[in-house]
Amino acid sequence: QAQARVHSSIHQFTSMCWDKCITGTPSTSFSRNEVNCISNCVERFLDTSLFMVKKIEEQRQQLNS
Amino acid sequence: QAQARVHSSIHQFTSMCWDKCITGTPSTSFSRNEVNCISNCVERFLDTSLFMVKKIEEQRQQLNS
Amino acid sequence: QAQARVHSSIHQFTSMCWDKCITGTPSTSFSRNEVNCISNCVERFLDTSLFMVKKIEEQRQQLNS
Amino acid sequence: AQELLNKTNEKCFVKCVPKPSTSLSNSEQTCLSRCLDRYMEAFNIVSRTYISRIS
Amino acid sequence: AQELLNKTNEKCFVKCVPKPSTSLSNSEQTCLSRCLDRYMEAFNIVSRTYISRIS
Amino acid sequence: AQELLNKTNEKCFVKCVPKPSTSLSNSEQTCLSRCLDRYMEAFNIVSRTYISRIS
Repeated sequence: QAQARVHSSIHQFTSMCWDKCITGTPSTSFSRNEVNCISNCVERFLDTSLFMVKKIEEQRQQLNS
Repeated sequence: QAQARVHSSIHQFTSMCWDKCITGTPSTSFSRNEVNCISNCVERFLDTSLFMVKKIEEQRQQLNS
Repeated sequence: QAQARVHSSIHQFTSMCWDKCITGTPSTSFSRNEVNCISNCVERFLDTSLFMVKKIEEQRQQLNS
Repeated sequence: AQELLNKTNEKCFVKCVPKPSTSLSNSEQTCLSRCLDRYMEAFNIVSRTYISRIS
Repeated sequence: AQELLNKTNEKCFVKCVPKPSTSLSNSEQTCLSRCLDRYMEAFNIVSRTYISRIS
Repeated sequence: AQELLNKTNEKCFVKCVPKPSTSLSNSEQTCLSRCLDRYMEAFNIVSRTYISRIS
């Protein structure tokens, strides 16, 4: 089940990062920029998820103090 | 189950009305216009659903008469 | 179950070809162009699916030879 | 039929009510009414084309 | 709550990180933080409006 | 693999066949063929990046 979740995330990230990074007509190979964009897109999306959880935790602690 | 349907509608409307009403970079608070747009968006979408059902009913009755 | 898959494809194609072919405000009837576009959209999407499967098969055979 | 109606509502609301205000205007209602008929027609064209292709 | 968080992450990443680079910049973090608060607020406005309509 | 193929077909059809006509032209086929390879490559980059991050 954890594996199914990883699989489904990979599909979601591929779709999302394709739309963000591949704006022109597909070529015979990716440019260096396109490869970096896709890889950074995955990394920064994971950073974003962690950042959001941290913010929510901070707000929860401020409410409780 | 009815509660699950309400929940899922709220998620769908939030996503749809966010895309319609929040076009710029998020600010520290919503403008009056943005709040009204979100609230009107929900109301008019529900109006639209009722309007469509009414139209379909009218067409069905014309076919049967 | 095969029927459910056909139904779900028809919904998917209607949504996709509507977005591709109907760009203006809806009129009292479709233009000839719009009808042709919708019908060609379904046909070419099915062609695309077959084309992709053929390409994947070709690549698999090149790897195995 | 519920799925078709949900999809129609979504597509037509996006197209016909770009800036939701305090009520549906007459021109928005006209647009919605035509959009409903056209989406159903598109669904029929797609069905015919697809069924004839896979038959 | 998981579903709301997933949707918020998606919407805010698309809006606030148009060109992903090697780290989240300060301005991207500011945008994400505001976007989180605004998406939650939008969710509350939608909930209130919808619940009061169907009650 | 079916899910990846469905997604590839959708993304590449939208990109490579903007105005569907009575057959797939040569340039559309070239675009589809490259798009298939690039989407698979993007899938591999995403997989590598994600797996190495969560490992």
